[in-house]
Amino acid sequence: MKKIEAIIKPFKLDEVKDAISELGNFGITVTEVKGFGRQKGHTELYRGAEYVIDFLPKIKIEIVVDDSMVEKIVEAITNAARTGKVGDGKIFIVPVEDAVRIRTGERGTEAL
Amino acid sequence: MKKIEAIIKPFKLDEVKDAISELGNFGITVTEVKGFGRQKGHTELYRGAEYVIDFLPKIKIEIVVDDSMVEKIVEAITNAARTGKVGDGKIFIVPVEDAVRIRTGERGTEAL
Amino acid sequence: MKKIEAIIKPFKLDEVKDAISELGNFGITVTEVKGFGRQKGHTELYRGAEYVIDFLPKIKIEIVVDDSMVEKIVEAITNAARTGKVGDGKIFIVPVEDAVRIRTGERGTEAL
Amino acid sequence: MKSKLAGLFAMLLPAVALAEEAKIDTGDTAWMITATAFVVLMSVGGLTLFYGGMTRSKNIVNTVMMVLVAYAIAIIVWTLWGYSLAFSDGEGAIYAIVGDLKYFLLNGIDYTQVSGMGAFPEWVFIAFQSTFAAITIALASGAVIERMKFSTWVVFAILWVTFVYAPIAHVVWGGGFLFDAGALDFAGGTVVHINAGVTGLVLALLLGKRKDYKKTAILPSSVILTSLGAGLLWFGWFGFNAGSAFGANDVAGVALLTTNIATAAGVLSWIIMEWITAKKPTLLGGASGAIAGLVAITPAAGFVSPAGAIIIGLVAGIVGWFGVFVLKKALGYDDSLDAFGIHGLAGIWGAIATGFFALQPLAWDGSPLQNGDRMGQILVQIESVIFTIVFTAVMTAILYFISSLITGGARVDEETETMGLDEATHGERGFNL
Amino acid sequence: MKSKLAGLFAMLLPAVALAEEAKIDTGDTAWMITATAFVVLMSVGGLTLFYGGMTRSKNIVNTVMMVLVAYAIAIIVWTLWGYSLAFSDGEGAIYAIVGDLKYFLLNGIDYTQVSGMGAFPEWVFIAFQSTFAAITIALASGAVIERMKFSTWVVFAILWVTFVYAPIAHVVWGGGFLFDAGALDFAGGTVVHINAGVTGLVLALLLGKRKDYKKTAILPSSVILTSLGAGLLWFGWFGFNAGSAFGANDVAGVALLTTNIATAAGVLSWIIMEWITAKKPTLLGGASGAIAGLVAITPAAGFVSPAGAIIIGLVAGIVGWFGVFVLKKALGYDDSLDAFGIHGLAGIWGAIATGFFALQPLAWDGSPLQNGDRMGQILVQIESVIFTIVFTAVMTAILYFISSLITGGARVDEETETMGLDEATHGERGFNL
Amino acid sequence: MKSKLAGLFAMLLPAVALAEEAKIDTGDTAWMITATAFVVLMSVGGLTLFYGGMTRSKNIVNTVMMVLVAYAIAIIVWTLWGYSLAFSDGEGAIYAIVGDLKYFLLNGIDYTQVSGMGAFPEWVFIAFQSTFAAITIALASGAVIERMKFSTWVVFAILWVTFVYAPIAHVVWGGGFLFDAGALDFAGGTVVHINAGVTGLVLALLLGKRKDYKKTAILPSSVILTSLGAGLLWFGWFGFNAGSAFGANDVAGVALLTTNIATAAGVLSWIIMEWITAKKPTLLGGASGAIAGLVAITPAAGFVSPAGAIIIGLVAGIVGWFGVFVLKKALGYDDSLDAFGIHGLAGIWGAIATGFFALQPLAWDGSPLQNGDRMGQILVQIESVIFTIVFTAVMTAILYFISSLITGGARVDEETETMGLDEATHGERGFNL
Ligand SMILES: Nc1ncnc2c1ncn2[C@@H]1O[C@H](COP(=O)(O)OP(=O)(O)O)[C@@H](O)[C@H]1O
Ligand SMILES: Nc1ncnc2c1ncn2[C@@H]1O[C@H](COP(=O)(O)OP(=O)(O)O)[C@@H](O)[C@H]1O
Ligand SMILES: Nc1ncnc2c1ncn2[C@@H]1O[C@H](COP(=O)(O)OP(=O)(O)O)[C@@H](O)[C@H]1O
Repeated sequence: MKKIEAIIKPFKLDEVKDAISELGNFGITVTEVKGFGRQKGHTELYRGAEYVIDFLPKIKIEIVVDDSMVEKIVEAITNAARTGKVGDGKIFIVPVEDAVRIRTGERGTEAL
Repeated sequence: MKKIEAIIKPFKLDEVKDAISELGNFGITVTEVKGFGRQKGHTELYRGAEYVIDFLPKIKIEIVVDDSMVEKIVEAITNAARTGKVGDGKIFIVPVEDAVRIRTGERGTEAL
Repeated sequence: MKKIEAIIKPFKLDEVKDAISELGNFGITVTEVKGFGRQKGHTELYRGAEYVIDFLPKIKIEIVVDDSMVEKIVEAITNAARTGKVGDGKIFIVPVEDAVRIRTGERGTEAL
Repeated sequence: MKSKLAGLFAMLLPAVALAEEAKIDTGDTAWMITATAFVVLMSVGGLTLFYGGMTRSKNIVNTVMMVLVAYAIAIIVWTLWGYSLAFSDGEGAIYAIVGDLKYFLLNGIDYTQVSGMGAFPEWVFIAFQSTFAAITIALASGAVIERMKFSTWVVFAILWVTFVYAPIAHVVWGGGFLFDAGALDFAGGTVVHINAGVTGLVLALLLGKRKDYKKTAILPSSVILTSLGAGLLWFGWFGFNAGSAFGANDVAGVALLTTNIATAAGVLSWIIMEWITAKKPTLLGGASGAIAGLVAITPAAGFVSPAGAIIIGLVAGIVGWFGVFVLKKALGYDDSLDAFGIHGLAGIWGAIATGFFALQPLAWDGSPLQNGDRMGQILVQIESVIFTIVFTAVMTAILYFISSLITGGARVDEETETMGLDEATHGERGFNL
Repeated sequence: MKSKLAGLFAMLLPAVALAEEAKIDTGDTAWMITATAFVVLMSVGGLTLFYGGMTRSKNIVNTVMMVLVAYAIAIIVWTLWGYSLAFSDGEGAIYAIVGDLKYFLLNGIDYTQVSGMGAFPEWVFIAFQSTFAAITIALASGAVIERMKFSTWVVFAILWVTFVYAPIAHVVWGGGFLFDAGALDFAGGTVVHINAGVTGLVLALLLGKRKDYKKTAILPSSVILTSLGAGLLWFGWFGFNAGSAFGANDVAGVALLTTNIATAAGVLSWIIMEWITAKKPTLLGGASGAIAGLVAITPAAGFVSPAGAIIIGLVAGIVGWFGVFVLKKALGYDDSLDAFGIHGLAGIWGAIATGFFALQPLAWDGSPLQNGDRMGQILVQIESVIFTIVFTAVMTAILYFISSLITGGARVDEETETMGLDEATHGERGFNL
Repeated sequence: MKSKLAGLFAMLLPAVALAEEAKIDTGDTAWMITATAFVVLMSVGGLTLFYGGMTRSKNIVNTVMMVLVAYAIAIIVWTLWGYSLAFSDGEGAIYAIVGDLKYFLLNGIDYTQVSGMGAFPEWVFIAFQSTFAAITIALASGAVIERMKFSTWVVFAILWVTFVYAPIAHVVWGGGFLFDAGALDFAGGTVVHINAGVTGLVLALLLGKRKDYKKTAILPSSVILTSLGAGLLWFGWFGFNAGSAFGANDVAGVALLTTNIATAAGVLSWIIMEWITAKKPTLLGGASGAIAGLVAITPAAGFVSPAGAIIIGLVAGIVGWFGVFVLKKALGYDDSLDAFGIHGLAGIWGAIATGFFALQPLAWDGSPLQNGDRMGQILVQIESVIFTIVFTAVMTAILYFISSLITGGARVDEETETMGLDEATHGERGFNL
């Protein structure tokens, strides 16, 4: 089992969700985050003082899947989230040892 | 060391926290997230247009613990967070290689 | 590749970011979280009832880096985030198997 | 009140001959129209925010809706039969308690008719009075918020304006029996505030506590909105109090000045109490102190001196603080937004303080004080307080059971309470930021 | 209107001799100054929030700015040439449609001049009327929000006040041709609300739908702010409607009472429609119902009885609900905040309902109803509605293309629309909480 | 002012005989009561939000509290001795600077007494004036927000109203020495705005900069709240300016019209400056421009033509923008919310512009302009500006050190500043959404 963690641009969320849904019924957990990277933030002028806003709003999506699905999902996310401009984001693949469905107590891939 | 990541229903947070506290003094980190899964969202009517709200508010809790505590905590969370209805959530177990307590610089299980 | 996850005090974010930037060009993802640990929350009085606020605002920062950089970054974070008081936070090191840059499709350390 | 106020009016403005054919005065009319608009704002702008900001963010929409719908219902009920029940008069014992339906839908009252209260149209008086009925029931909602069914509240509001507010307004202002005893209630300390506070308390007791009360943190969605609400209430209250002079005269000037002073005093004394006891003066305390001051000066506004206003306001802040931090804790009821703790207690304080501080030359015709009988006045004040409490408490309990019956229980189910009434009942969230 | 209103005025207050040397009356002046301030608040306090709360949080700043800047532009345009175009009169056919520039920069109007409309200074009348022009164009912005370029809007607003509002105000109020037909429009049902609604609809059609319309969830940033905005509008509308009596008289009293009643009725009927059809009465519905009630009573406010006001308000809530939930869906246009669905439809309903419910003794001089010809009145009402719709629709389309041309396209680019206009156009976010 | 205004009044309304036994006029009284309520709203509704919205969300509660408590303190101080110090008169040199305590607690002023300023009760005048004192000190808080101790502010406010505001009000309005020089200040450009601006600047310099100033992003908690605050201020300002005509007369009409025009002009010119220099017109700029326009027109409101109002407003927006974006940067002081940049600078511009644009027939009795001496008028205007700046600056510095001494330092500790004053000082957060 792996956890796929993708950091994407906020307005791409719906497209990414749809792309994943086409591959099957996966649960997804979404978090609002702020990102700092190659994409540079903008300068804000407030009451005469200038500020560089270097943290940009991003969305983190997490999906835990069976190893066999990892590449397909990575591809789906990559395609749906790409705009070609700096700041499109990253995908990280993290090992997961076990999963539990709280409602039933099921374990492992059954639980996903 | 493992990180236990649980996605639960928001109003169960206090019960889950109490259940964990009964097992000992564990640090917990909590994040507000949105979830997409078997539990279906509702339809909202706004100014005459209908929208399906498919992301539901959830709470993610993260606890890093020594391997020996994993099962007990998983059980405590499962029991406390269960309502028996779809959407109760998931628990994932992720390996952690090291931990540091910033205040003291302690490493490993000492740091938890 | 490792993911460094640090939970720190919110007002330390800028200092930590600067300390990391001095070591090189690292992408960072930041999440607002709430923490429960040794540091005790305060009591609020609202309309005559008392409440213990036990979840304190914290910031989680995540940085995925090549194995070689882990110790340096841990040290930088530890120094920058330390106040010496309870609640300074924790750093966890989690294995990461792969990374993808969405914009280019690059994989592995190239993608960071 | 008719005779009393008309008398008062004639006394103050001897130049205006009210005797033969009453005419409207443009200045008085200008002020009464303005004052009415001010009181409308108190409900639809001030109270919605004052209460909304104090509830949890999952119930803020419901809280605002409870106030808004109570206001709208009361205006319609007032137009249909409320005004008639409160202000029609006649022979027969029943008129000691309540009027009849002869002015149903304001039938028989011409738009050119000059009000018996002063030199402005009766239609303006009707509008002015309707806003009093409306804010009273809206105020009571504060006690039941976060757990009462919306449908029950709708039914209750209709019944309550009809069977509680209209009779009390009749008894105190419309020619009923307290009307003759000489009670001094300038702008509605008993009719509005004690009335709303007691209604709230009884409802809170009957409904029971919120599930989370004293268990989990119940944090106000925004004390900033609450403080804005208090600001709008403060502003609108000048219409409420100075408008109750029924003209742009020097009594209105008295009410203007004393209202502002007592409110400022209430802000300060509540904050000081918090500063002393908890080390932290809060904005919620400041806003609550303002309301306590406003409530307490309401029955006294046109009767007292600036010195009296300072005392009334200072004590009001302390009384309100006591109601919220001490009494509620001691007695253990769950009055969500302290409709009783503030409106009830500060209202009682104000009603009695009026007996102590009212100036003789300003006392209404027919009051004991007018003839210098201050002790008699104080007793009459206490009497009117007790009557209001008893009548309102009994009637509210009865109407609660009726509305509960009609709507299949008065309380939302546990899931709704947990999830929040906003999503469960209204399908909306207050904020999507 | 001059003659009409002056006549009305003389009739109502026979004591005041307007004949030889007109004098201002302090009461009338007090009310008209107050009323003007009230209408200012409608735009800069009420409408900014009512609209701002309804847009997504990424466009709330832009929405507020569109209203604010439209208001400011209209006031300056009015001062420079708008008042002159609307209210100057003379010989020649052109004056049937629009005035001339003889009062440019209010030249030639002395501050001591008494208004032809009543016993208050003409400068007060100028200020009062300027706020009507300003809120009308501000209202129209609701239809184009979240996609129109800010620069285009600025240009459009200047042109529109000049070429649409000023002529219509002239035709209906300033001595133009509808002025003589005897249409009854108490406070601006046609001039303000139908006008704004139709302008919005035409703009929405020309601009096209928002990218996200019916695709992703478009959630209001805060229905709480919207409801506060509605509360401030409700309050300010008393200045709008009762101020249109041009004095503190019994007609103002009529407008005060009917406005409040119709609004309460609108709240209730809209909520009931939602409760029946979707099981959930919403705060957005309650606030929208209030506005629908206010819009519909506007042309009728000084003419109808309380019973008429209840009916007008109840139907207005249903008509507005229908516009938003049924008509818009059926026709498929994207009127972002329902400028047409509420102001247009409820405005049309109110204009026609005025024909049905106006009381004969309150009808203006020269109206068919004055001589008992109700059918004739209804036809005149319909005629004025149709004229407004046609004139406004054609002119708006022309001005849209001109402003679009000047600013290089009227619509923001896709990236801006996605990111939100707040960051892209104004470099600000509404909230940093 | 007494003689001046009374004269003015008699001139304008010759029909009203003020000579033998003064009587109140219901129209004037209606307007003055209304105007007073408007000015109350400026502080407790408008300024709390205008300032609160501009501070960071961790200090918004504190910001609102600073305004609210300053208001409440000023009202009580005014009632106790402030009015007496400002408006009592007598023989002896001391009365050139300040009055005495003979009206302590408003002793000796009967509620029936007609004001020397116009045909309304003196108690209304007292209330009206108290709100001016209150908003002035509240305005000054904007400069010290996010770092001044709450306790120091409380002590400072008491002292400042006593030793700075009361004397200045006496000197300019209450019979003091500038009173005789013939300075034209219609509604308080010097007494209120320059006064508040200079006080703020001196406090900001003495307190030092905020730790984060120019280091980390200091983002406004909500420009939407700020814009609502500006809207409420705009509304209330009609009471401030048109109320300063002390009656519902044509001068009030002048003030009404010019105030609205100058404000609209200020909105536009500030936005245009931003658009030109930074490509992005902001809502914060629009709201700030409105306030700059309002401030600048304040001393001129009852004296100038619509054309004068447009110029005053346009320049005010530019002056305010310059103060905030250029001057503050250049000089390097940290005036948190630009109390000086807006109120100080636009106030100075308005005071001098009054000399240039005031119309001779509207000039007060005893002013140089009345006899056609415009140059003399301009010099007197400059003189009164300089006096206010010097007196206020010196006195503020002294009072700052005294309050700092009493409360053990004027600045919060670093931890509090980092954590935010809301949690540290008040134990509250502004929003729990
Ligand atoms: N090494 C990293 N660890 C964690 N998050 C990262 C890392 N690198 C990038 N990110 C996240 O991805 C986002 C996009 O990265 P950025 O460098 O701006 O552009 P790109 O992905 O196109 O190279 C960042 O804002 C940050 O949230
Ligand atoms: N594979 C997954 N990866 C990440 N998060 C998941 C996954 N499956 C479920 N979740 C999270 O758990 C929540 C509950 O899951 P859901 O399928 O609705 O119900 P249940 O857990 O009862 O089967 C989801 O809203 C989502 O946040
Ligand atoms: N075992 C843990 N797992 C996850 N988060 C933890 C854990 N222990 C601590 N934390 C996080 O670190 C924060 C600081 O921890 P705390 O025990 O208060 O102080 P300290 O780090 O100084 O020992 C907590 O608020 C919590 O968010």
